Amino acid sequence: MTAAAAPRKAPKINRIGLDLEPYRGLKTTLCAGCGHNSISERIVECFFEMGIDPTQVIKLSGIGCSSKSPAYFLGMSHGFNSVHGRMPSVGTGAVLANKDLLALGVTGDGDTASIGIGQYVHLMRRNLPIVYIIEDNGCYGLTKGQFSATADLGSTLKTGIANDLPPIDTCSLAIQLGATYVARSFSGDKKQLQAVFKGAMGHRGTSVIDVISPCVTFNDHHGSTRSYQYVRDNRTDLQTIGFVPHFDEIHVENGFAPGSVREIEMHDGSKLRLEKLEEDYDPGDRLRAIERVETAAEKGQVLTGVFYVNTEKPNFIDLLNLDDTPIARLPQSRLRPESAALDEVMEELA
Amino acid sequence: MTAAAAPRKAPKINRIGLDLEPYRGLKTTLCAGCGHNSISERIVECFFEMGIDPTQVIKLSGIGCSSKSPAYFLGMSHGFNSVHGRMPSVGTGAVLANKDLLALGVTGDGDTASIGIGQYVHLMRRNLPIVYIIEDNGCYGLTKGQFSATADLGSTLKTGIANDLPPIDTCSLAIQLGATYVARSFSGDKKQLQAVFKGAMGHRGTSVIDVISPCVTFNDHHGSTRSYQYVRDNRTDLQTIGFVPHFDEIHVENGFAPGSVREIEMHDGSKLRLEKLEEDYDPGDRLRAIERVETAAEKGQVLTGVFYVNTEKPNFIDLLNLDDTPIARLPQSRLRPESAALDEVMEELA
Amino acid sequence: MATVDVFAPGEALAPTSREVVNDFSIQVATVNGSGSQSANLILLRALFQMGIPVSGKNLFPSNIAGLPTWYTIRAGKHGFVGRKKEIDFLVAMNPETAREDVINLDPGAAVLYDEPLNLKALRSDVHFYAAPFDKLVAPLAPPKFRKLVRNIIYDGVLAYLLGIELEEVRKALFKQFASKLKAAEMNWAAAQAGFSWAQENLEKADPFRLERMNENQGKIIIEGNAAAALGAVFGGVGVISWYPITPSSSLAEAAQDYLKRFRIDKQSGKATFAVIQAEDELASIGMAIGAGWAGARAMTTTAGPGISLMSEFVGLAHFAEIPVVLIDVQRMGPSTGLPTRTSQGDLLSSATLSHGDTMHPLLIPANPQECFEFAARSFDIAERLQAPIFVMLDLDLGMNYWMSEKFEYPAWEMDRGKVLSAEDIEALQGDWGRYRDVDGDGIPYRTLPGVGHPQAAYFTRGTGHNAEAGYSEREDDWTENLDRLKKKMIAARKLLPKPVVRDNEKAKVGFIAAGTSDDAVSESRDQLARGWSLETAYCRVRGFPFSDLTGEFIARYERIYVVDQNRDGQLHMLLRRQFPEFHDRLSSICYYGGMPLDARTVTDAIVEREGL
Amino acid sequence: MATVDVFAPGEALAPTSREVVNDFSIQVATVNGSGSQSANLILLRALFQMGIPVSGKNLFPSNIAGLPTWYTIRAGKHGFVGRKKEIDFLVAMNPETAREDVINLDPGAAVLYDEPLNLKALRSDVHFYAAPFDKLVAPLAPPKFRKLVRNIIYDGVLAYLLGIELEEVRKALFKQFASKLKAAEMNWAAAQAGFSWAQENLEKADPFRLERMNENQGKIIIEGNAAAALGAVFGGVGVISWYPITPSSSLAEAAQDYLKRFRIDKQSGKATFAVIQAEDELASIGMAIGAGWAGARAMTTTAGPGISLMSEFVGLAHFAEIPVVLIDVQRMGPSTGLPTRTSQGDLLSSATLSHGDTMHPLLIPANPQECFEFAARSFDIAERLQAPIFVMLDLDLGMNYWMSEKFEYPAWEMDRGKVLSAEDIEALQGDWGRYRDVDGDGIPYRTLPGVGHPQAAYFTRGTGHNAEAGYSEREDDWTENLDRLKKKMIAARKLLPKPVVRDNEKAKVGFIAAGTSDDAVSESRDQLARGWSLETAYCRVRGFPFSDLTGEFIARYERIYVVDQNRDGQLHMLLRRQFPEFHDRLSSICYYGGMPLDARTVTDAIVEREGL
Ligand SMILES: Cc1ncc(C[n+]2csc(CCOP(=O)(O)OP(=O)(O)O)c2C)c(N)n1
Ligand SMILES: Cc1ncc(C[n+]2csc(CCOP(=O)(O)OP(=O)(O)O)c2C)c(N)n1
Ligand code: SF4
Ligand code: SF4
Ligand SMILES: [Mg+2]
Ligand SMILES: [Mg+2]
Repeated sequence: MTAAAAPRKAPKINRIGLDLEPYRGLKTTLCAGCGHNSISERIVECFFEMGIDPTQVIKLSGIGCSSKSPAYFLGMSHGFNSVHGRMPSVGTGAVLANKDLLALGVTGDGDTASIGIGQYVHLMRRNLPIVYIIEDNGCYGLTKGQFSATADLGSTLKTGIANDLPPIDTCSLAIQLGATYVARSFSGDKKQLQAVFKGAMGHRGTSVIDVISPCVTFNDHHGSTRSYQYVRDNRTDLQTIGFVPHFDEIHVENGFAPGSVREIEMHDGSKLRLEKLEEDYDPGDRLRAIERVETAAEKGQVLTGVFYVNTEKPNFIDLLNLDDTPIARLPQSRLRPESAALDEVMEELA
Repeated sequence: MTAAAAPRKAPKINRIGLDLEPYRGLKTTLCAGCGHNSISERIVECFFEMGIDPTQVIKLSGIGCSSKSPAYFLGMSHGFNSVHGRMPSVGTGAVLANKDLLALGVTGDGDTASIGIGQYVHLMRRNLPIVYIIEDNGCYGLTKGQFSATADLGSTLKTGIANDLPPIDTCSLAIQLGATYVARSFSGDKKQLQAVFKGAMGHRGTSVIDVISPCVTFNDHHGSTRSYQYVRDNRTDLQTIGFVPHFDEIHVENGFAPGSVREIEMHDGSKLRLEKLEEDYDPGDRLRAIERVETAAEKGQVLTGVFYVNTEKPNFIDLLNLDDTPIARLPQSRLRPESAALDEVMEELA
Repeated sequence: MATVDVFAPGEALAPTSREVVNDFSIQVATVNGSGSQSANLILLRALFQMGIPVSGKNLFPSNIAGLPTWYTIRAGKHGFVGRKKEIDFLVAMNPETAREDVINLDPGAAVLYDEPLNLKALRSDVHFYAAPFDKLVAPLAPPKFRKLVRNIIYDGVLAYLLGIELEEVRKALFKQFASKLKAAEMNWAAAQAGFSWAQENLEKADPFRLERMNENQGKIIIEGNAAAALGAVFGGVGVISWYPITPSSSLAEAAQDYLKRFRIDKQSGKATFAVIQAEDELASIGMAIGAGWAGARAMTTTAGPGISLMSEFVGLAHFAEIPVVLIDVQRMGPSTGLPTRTSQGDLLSSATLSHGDTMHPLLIPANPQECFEFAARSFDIAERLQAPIFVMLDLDLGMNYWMSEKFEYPAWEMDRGKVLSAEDIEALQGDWGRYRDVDGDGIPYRTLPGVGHPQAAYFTRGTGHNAEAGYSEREDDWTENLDRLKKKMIAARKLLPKPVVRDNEKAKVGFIAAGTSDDAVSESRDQLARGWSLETAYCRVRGFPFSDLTGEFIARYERIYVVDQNRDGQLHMLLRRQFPEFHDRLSSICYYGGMPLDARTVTDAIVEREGL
Repeated sequence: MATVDVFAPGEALAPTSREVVNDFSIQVATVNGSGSQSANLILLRALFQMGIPVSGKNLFPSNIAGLPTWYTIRAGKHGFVGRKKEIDFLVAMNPETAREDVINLDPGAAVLYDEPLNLKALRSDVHFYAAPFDKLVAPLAPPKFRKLVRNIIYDGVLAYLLGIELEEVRKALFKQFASKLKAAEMNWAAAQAGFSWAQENLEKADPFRLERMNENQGKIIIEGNAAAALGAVFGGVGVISWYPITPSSSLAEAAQDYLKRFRIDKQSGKATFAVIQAEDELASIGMAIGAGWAGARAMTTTAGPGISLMSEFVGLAHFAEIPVVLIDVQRMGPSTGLPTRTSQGDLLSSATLSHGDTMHPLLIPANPQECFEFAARSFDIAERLQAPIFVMLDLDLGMNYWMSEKFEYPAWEMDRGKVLSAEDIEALQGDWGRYRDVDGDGIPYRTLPGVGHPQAAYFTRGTGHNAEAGYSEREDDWTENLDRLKKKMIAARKLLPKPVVRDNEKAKVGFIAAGTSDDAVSESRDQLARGWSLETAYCRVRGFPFSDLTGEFIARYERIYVVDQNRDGQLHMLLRRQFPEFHDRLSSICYYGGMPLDARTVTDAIVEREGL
């Protein structure tokens, strides 16, 4: 059993004066070595390092090993482990009720792409401000390893049976349908994961991060395309990703070759620094992004990086033009119209 | 009220000796002028002209004006008007039970892209042999005109309210997810519709045909992108489409400019003849197809044509390696193993 | 087995001297999509303005245009305006149904028909009036408007035949076409033309007549859906997530309209609400639950198929104790059933929706006032109980026009339930448990996300948990939690509206009914008392689980008839479940034909069962 | 309030001379994912092979690895092998739970534990044996296998302490590791090492002992899920569409394995079945319905949350009259609840699933034989009735190991129901109606798509229809159809398995129970007769709607206790609904802690209620 442990070199106190403890959760009950545990650790670190008030975060999930993990980080945040595949709607409702909260959805590939693909598709369309992390192991961990809808063609179960249906690529779907921050990463890559998560935390729109997260118990064998080994052997990085937090203008995390870096300013003022590894890749070009992701899938590449960012598009809360005070905090006087209003209607109907 | 009427010049008796009558259905109860009625007429004609035995066809639908329409064609075929948005699963089960039947799904954009998008996505992955026609009016006809998930950005309701969520493009989704015959057409274009339908009828895999089909009652006004007028003004054809039925090798429907025509042989031996209007468009190139469809959407073009065809990919029935006799027709002797089999198991467990 | 005196069928008809004033039914048979709705509403309003108790019920097909539709107006001088089984005055405009419509009339009825239909030949025991609508409409409107204007002509003809004051027709008409003055003028001309033509060409022979009364002072006319929508708005709803489905769509749409009108800040233009058309019912209930969890007053609207789809999520809300309101406008099931017919068929499935042991409170309004009040109160109850609450309308109540007293402004303080603030948590020094039964009523305390105290957070889940909201598979945690939930639901009774009890010292027989059965039962009691000297008592339940008062009512009467608008006697079943000791007093009367329940159906059943 | 005689707590313990032979419980407390499952199954099999009636129940957490798990073996020489509430012999391998496990023991129990846990100090009134498992395992296996092999050692130690024949351990072990000979050898060495070590180091002090009997001739050991899977295979299932969910997944997976083995043509390699893992439960039931409609024997498997999700579709199948089988392996709800705990909590929701008036037949097996038979028969019943049929297993039955008689080969002809062939249609000259009640039993005739006759087609829909399957909104069509459906469901009783009735002339008290309550009730009857001289009768219902025989049983006894494994007494409710006249005879005993029901819980309740 691994607790969602602290990073070694993290400063003791963050910019809002908290130490790491408030960012931790309960001891994990996932298998030792499960990729999901590493992701939990990164979440703890990122929220701590960004100095986000954990009481202003909500954690949302469906059902699965991955969906259990919110219990293992951010113990000071309200959490909602809902029903299988339908977390997007619960998250949408919660954000509508209180738009000031940072919504963090953590779910599995089965939860998202099998039972949940309908709600996922519609979530993308709305560009709801939410950080949506898919802990993608290509299988149903909690029900003992059956294929999920992200399993690759030809990938095998422990029994040797091969998957014969094409996978759903949650990233290309997200880009196509309207999400505005879309990335893929790997549970084993601490640095990339941190940068990608932090970028998402500063984005006010739908962020999808598909994290390849091997299931050591059911899907880490030879023949699986979601094993640690397979990812290491087939990984292709689109960019080297750096991150400059909004509260730390000077600090530059990476020495980038001048000119090859693209800097994207997120809604919170932080900057995502993408050092291009593929010459002309432009994360602002929706169609190119889809094409690149789909090509990778066809070639069996595990492509990681920030595929698409659009900080211009209005999010769902913008579209609704909500009052500055979150609905959940409005007092009776603002929720119940005056009696004159009722009189007016009664008059019309008389 | 318009009955699903016969084409004027159709021959009286088709190649299996039937006249048009057995292909007709009940009198329509849809609004006069509804695009769906035209589609019903085309279905009647195509099945008649192709000489398909209507008793070997099943008609499947969800709920909506469009989903009612199977009552108005092919009266000799068994029909199943199921529940809202979940026709794909019903169709899948029916085809599994009897793989020899030609499955014709007729549904709406609300049925498919709103409530039904989850089942739609998974249907595409399976490449189940089915002809899936979306009667796409961008709204919910039967519940009085609300936006569906295919409504274009900025398209307005009769009340003037504009849609502010991006549409789901059912065609690019279908191509991306594994469908093997994907086209878009227009209820008002008799010739194109016939060719596209007939091509699908000869294909043994998932055929998706998104037919723009204006709702005259709720979505045919100025400001709507699904009105007859808008389609006429913004339509772009990818190809001119001809069709040579498998039983009629000599007959060539169109005089094509030599060299510019691509001929695709369908599973039933019929040939789809695509006269390219866009120079280098290749309906076999999955990624190009997605890109072209998405580009059209961005430009506000109503792009019609056969976007993608793949006659090589195994369909779901192939993958299951089913017995030649459909499951539904197997006698008891083939369904119940011998008693020796039970003895064997009992022995193991003793 | 009719219970009202009728002519012997087929008997020829002489002009009658017997007058029937202000207590009969008018049915207009047309085709949907033909614009007859306006003409019918004008008629309804004109009667209303004349001070006559009245209701209007639309019987429409589940399609958009071209199929038969019947609009029925019931005038009821004694205040009984429930559906009358017999049609007294038929306006036959639809060639497709005219024959059958006429044949189904009782002798003595009257028919106004479109001349070419030539209905007169069909029988000799009803009064016929033929009007040449096409001829009349031609000079009144250019061809493209004629279809609509044509219908207004029958308003004019009826005004003459029935004695509707033309001035009231005019007022109603201009109200109807308020935003389209041109159309109003054209239609007013049509009404007048109908009237004049009738005056000159028809001779009144039937007994039906309307005359001014003074019953409608201070009253309004409204559909139950609009009333419930208003209730939600004045109840402080924050998030509505819904998916279109007949007969509930107009509720969400009306709510959205009222919210836009009253809940957008005049200065900033910003909204204190969100109305979301979700992609389906699983999403709409999920959004409402998420919003309720995060502290907004949240609701969803739907009908039977949606209730079924929401089943898993409602179990979650019940078990994780999340306030949320579901308004179910019931239509005829099972399955897609008859989407445009009314029923009370979801009582049972709603009361115990979802797998496992569950129970959900129901509020069952019977009229627009209760729609308004119960919708508003449902949020208080949901937040107090931290549970899903069902408001059970039906198509008859929701989509038809009802007279009503004006709604009273909700003067009560909203009850936001047991919510701990940051100060509360501080005072408790963090020693609180999300699912502890502190007050002994089974209702725990909750915190809202974002409240900001470091000890405020808890983890919400549909899996087993202990009093501290910690995950638990322990036998004792589980059973204690389930016991508390049961206790809470029993406590719910006190929060629900009490039954309306009409005791009767002379009675041995009592009725129990709910919702829209009220009109029919009330009128039936009158019929039974006057026609058969049978005195009855009546208890109209308005909430489930039932109040103890309902049990006491049952104890007071020997034989209780439970009236249900469903096949299996669902209200009867729920009553027997809660009051098993009275099982042999409770018998069941079920109507499930999809029409609004009428008094005669109830009376016939009682007459038979009581051997009268 | 224990009902078995026990030591006074805390009393010190002397080696006992009282012997308890072949009637006690052994519990092994480990951690899941640690491979203890093999060791436990070997133990179970060894006892089975010794001819001792036995059962094995796994209590596991809802996660994959690292959390506490308890495996309980019950030996019952009188044939009662239901769960025993008290643990007699504990094997304490899990440091996390060892303290609590030991504290919860009754005095006189015995404990074998891992030496470093040092449990001996905890109390003096139980027998302790410490074994140094780490030390013992070291020479037996290389480090990476030690975790697994370690567990087999306790098998050896127990063999010595309890008198399990080592040869039977060997046989069981080699059967368990049949495909891995190397592993078998290594583990066999471990078992022997445990035995030898115990022989040399432990002194037997507790009273529990096993000895050979001759009760298991011709019997098998199997989980209910595997039995039901076999039933489906031999019942001729054609299409299985399912979605993984505990505790039903292993049913679908077992069915797939058996189908691959027995239903693929040896020559062609082609399959006479399709098993589809669907994307969710809405899809899995939809596929099954589509397949049933098109003529295949179709089923889906699920648990509570899936039942809720299937609600709308099941209403469609009911109303459109489509044969389909749903196997619900019940787990503890509501909501996600306790996925790895057993319950009978879906009886009510399944029986009336979906909105509107519905009713669905349930089959409720109590043992593997019935799992097999009912699963096979369910297709006959579904096709005969043209309706969804529920087979209600539960986690205890489905996932635990049960002894059983060998299954009888289904010799009966499959009943494919009222299906018209092309010849039939020809003979009728096309004069048939899909929903006509030709035979007066409410069951209509259907045709299968593709049958090929030009007059065979009909249109299936969830909307209102007449006897000819034409769309209809008519009141009379609707009510006639609903009446016929009700008639059909009443007719269903005859097709369902009859109750198993154990009359008792000396008894005034009777039990009614269903499913896995059987073991506990049977043993409780024995306890009551022997301990309190209370004679009881017993009716085990096996189908809903209930047989008339059940009503007659109720009529014969004064007081009937209905035993339910849910909070709200769902079986009790359904019985009261069908037999309201007997409501005051029926009282309810509910257990809902999630463990398999045990006899003592039932006995305690009866002793209290009967004032014994
Ligand atoms: C409605 C419903 N159906 C099925 C299940 C059973 N179930 C629990 S977790 C799970 C799959 C989880 O897979 P994934 O989301 O990939 O998470 P992982 O365990 O792999 O992290 C399933 C099918 C359920 N809980 N609810
Ligand atoms: C579960 C469920 N939800 C809602 C409805 C109501 N409903 C009927 S048709 C329809 C929309 C149909 O839209 P579309 O599929 O686009 O068909 P169209 O009428 O436009 O042809 C809806 C929401 C329903 N029948 N069932
Ligand atoms: S089963 Fe797989 S996904 Fe689940 S906790 Fe273990 S390793 Fe992780
Ligand atoms: S409402 Fe629209 S979609 Fe429906 S029948 Fe009329 S025109 Fe067609
Ligand atoms: Mg997974
Ligand atoms: Mg539509």
